[in-house]
Amino acid sequence: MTALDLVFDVVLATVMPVLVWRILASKDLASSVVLFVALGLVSALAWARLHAPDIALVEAAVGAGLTGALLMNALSWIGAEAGVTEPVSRATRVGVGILVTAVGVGLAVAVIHLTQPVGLAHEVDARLADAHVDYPVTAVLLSFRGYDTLLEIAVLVTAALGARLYAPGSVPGGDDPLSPHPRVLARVLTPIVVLVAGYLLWRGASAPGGAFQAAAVLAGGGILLVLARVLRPPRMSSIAVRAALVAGLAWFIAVAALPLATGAQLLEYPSASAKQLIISIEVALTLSISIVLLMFFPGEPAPGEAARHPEDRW
Amino acid sequence: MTVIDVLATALWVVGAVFFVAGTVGLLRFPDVYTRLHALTKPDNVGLGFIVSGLAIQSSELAVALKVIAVWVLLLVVNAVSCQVIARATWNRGIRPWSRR
Amino acid sequence: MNATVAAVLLVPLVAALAVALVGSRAARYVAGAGVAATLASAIDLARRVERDGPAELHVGGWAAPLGILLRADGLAAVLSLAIAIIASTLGFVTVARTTGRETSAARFFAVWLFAWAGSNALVLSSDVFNLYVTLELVTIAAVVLLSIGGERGALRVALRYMLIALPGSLVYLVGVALLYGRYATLDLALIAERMTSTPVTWAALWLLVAGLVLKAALFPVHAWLPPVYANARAIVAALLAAIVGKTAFIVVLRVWPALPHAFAASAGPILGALASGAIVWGSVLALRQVRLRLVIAYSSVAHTGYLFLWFALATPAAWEGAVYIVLSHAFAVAALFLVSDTLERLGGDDRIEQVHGLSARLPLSFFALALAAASIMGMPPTGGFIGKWLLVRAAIETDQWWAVVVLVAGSLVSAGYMFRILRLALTTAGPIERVHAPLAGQFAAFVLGIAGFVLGLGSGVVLDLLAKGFTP
Amino acid sequence: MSAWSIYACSGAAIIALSLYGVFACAPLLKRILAANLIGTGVFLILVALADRSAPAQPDPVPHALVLTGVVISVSATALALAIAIRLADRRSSDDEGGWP
Repeated sequence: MTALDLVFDVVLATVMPVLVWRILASKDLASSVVLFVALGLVSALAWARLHAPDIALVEAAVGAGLTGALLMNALSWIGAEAGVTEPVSRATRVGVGILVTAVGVGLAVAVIHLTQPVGLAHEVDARLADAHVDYPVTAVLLSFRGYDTLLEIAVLVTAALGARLYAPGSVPGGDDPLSPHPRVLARVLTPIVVLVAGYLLWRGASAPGGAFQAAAVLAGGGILLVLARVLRPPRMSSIAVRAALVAGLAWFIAVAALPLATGAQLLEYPSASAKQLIISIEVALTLSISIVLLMFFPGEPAPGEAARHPEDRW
Repeated sequence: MTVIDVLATALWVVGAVFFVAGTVGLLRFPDVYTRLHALTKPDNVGLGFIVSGLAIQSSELAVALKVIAVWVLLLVVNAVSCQVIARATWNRGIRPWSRR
Repeated sequence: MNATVAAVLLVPLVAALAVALVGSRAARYVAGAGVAATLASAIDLARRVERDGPAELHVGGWAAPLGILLRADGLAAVLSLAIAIIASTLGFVTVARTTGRETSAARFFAVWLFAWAGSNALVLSSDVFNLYVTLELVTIAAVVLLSIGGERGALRVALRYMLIALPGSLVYLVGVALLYGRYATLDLALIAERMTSTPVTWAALWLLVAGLVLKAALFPVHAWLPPVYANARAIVAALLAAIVGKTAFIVVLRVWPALPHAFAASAGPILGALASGAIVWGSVLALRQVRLRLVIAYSSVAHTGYLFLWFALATPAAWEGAVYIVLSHAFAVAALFLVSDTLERLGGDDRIEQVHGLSARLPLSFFALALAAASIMGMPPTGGFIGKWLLVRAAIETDQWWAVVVLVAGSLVSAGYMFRILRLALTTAGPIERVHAPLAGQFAAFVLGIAGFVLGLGSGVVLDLLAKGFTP
Repeated sequence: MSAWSIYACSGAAIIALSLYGVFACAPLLKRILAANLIGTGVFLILVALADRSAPAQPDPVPHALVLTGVVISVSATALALAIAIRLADRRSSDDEGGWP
C-alpha cells in the first residue's frame, strides 16, 4: 500500500461518517436526502477499495439510485419540512448519546483486534466445482447459502405487499409538467438498460453481477419510464403484475423442493442440471425483484389537496 | 512509467481541474441556472479527459469502449437532467439572477 | 424427515404466494387451506421428532462451516407446534370473519402466512446469520400487518415498532459480523466449539444480546410496547404478543447454550437484574391500568422478565421453565386479546368496565378469560404454573433466594390485576342480559385458554418432547 | 494501520452515529434514514473484515451476506417510507368496518 493509497483510504473513511453526521444533523430533510445519495456514491467507492465489486454495483444502483429516488419521491409527498416528528427529551438524547459512544468506541476497538485473517475463502474455493457456479459470491448466494437468499426474497415480497398503500396516480401520455426530453431519454435508454441488465445477469455466473444487480438496473429503467409517463406504473390489481411478483420466489421454492422427492436435501440441486437450475432461478428472480423494486416507487402525488389517491388493493 | 502512463496521468489531472472548477462554481454561483451550468458542463469535459486517460491506458479494446460508453451515457443523462431541473425551476417562477 | 422439515418452511410460503396471486375475493379460501396445511405440517413435525428423535438438516447438502444447518429438535418441534396452534386459531377466526368484500384480505392473509413461515424458519435455524434473516422476515411481516387498515394510530405504531425492531436486528447483526470475523463460521454449534473468552467475543455477544433485548422489549427498553399493543387490530396484537414478540427471546434461547461459561456467568446477573426490574415494573403498572389491552401489555412486559430470569438461574430446569413461560404466555395473551376484541366489538372500547358481568353475558368468553388469567397468575394446573414452578425450583437449587422473592411477588401482583378483572366479570348485580357476539372469536379464545390448561396437564409429554436433543 | 481497519473503524463510527439518529432524531424521515444507515455501517465492517486477506482474494461469504443484507435493508426502507407517506396524508383511509 502506497502512501497515496493510505491518504485516499483515510479521506474516504472519514468522509463517510461525516456525511452520516450531516445527514442526521441537517436542518431540512431535502439536504438530508441529497447527502444520503452522496453517501451512497461515496460508499460505492469504499466497496470498490475493499475489493467488493458486487456490493459497489448494488450500492450505486440501489443505495444511491433507487433508495435516493424513493426518498426524493417521499419528500414530494411529505414536504421538505419536518414531516411527522416524534419529540425527544433532552434526557433521552444524553442517555442515547452516552450509550452509542460506548458502542462505537467498543466496536472500533473490538474490530481492529480482529487481525487474524480467518474466513471461508478456501472452503468456498474447494467446493466451487461441486456448486457448479464459477463465481464465488454467486455460489454462496445461490448454493452454499441459497436458503438465506430464498428467505430474503420472501422479505422482499412481504415488503412489496405492504408498501403498496397507494395506487400510483400518473397516467401514460398525460400532461407532462416537465418537457419531452425525459421521454426521449427514456426511449433511448430503455434498450441500453435491458442490455446492461441482461449483461449483468449473464455475467453473474462467472464474475461480479447477478440477479439483484440486473433487477436494480431494470427497476431504475422502469422508474425512468414511469416518470417520463411512457409506462403505466404496475398495480396489484393486474394479475400479470401479481404473477410476475410471485414468480421468482415460486420458482425458487419449486427448485428447492424438487430434490426432496428423490430423498436429497432441501435446495440440493441435482448435479447434472445444477447449472441450468441456478440460471433459471436467477432469471426468475430478476423478473420478480425488478417488479418489486419498481413497486416500491409510489409515483407522484396528485396535485392539490383534494385529489384522492385510491389505495392499491387487489 | 511508460509514455502512455504519463499521458494518462496528465489527462486525469486536466480532468480533475475541470471537476474542481465545476465544484467551486457550484458553491460560489448565485442561482440555480448558473449552478447547473457549473455542475454539468465542466463535469462533461472533465469526465471526458478522465475517460480518455483510462481508455488509452486500458489493455483491451473492450474496456476502452466500455469507459467511452460510460462517458456518452453521462453526456445524455447530464444534458436531460440539467434541462429538467432548469425547466422545473422556471415553472416555479424562479427567474435567472442578473447583476442589477 | 427432510420433507417434513421442509414442509413446515415451504407450505406457508407457497400458501402466501397463492393468496397474493388470487386476490382478496378468493383469499379466504386459499388462506384457510394454507393455514390448515401449515398446521398439519407442524403437527407432523412434532410427531416425527417425538417418534424418531431430533434431526439435523444440511440445506443444499452443504455441511458446516459453509452451509446452513437446520435443527429439528424438541425445542423446534414444541415451538413450531405452539406457533401453529396460535397462528391457525387466529387465522381461522379471521377467515371466518371475512366476507369476501374486504379489499385488504389478500394483503392481510399473504403477509400473515409470511410471518408464520418466518417464525417457523426461526425456530428451526441454527445459523446466526440465517437467524437474522428470519428475524427480519418476521419483523417486516409484523409491520405490514400493523399498518393494515391505515388508521393514523395503527400507522404510527407500525412505524414506531419498525424503528425499534430494525435497529435491534442490526445491532444483533453487528455481533454476528464480529463472531464471523473471529471464528470464520456462522454455524452455532461450530461457533460454540471454537469460542474462547476474549474481549472481541465478549463485545460480539453483548451486541447480540443487546439487539435481542431491544427487540424483546425487556425493561428498561420496553416503553415502545404498550402503545403498539393498544393501537393494533386485536388479531394483529394477539399475533404480535404471542409469536412475534417471542421470536427475539427464542433466538437468545438458541444462542445461549453456545456461550462460554464465563460470559454466561457475568451476563446472567445483569440480565437477571433487568428481568427482576421488568417483573416488578410491569406487574405494578399492569395493576394501575384502566384499559384491558394495557393490562395485557404491561403483563407482557412482566412476562418478558420471567423469560430473562432464566439467565440468572441457568439450570436445565430453568431453561424448561423459560420455554414453558413462552408457551403458556403465548396462549394466554392470544386468548386475552381475543376476549378484548369481543368486548371492543360489543362496547366500543376496551375499558376494564366492559368486563362487567361477562360471566352472565358471554359465558364462553368468560371461560376463556378465566383460563388465560389462571395461566398468567401461575395457578396450578396451568402451563403458567409449570413454568413458574420450574423457575422457582431452579432458584432454590442455585440458592438464589432473591429470584424466589421476585417470582412470588410478581405472581401475587399478577393475581391482583387479574382478580380485579375476574371479580368484575363475576359481578352480576345491575341490569345484565345475555348478549350475542360473533362466536368465532369467542370460541377461538376458549380454545387458546384450554390449550394453556392442557399445557399444564400434559406437561410430562411436552417436557419429554423438549428434552429431545436438548443440550444446554 | 491497514486499509481494512480504517474502513472498519469508519463503519463503527457510522453505526454509533446512526444509532443515535434512530433514537434521538425528531423527524420520522430522519429516523428511517438512520435505520438504513446502521446497515451501511454493519456492511462496511463485514466487507472490511472480508478484505483482511488482501492482497489475496477477499472472503466471498461476507460479500454474499452483505448482498442479502442490502436487499433486506432496501425492503425495510421502502416499507417505512410508504408508511411515512401515508402518515403524512391527513386523509382517512377506506375503512373496512374494523376488519379483521
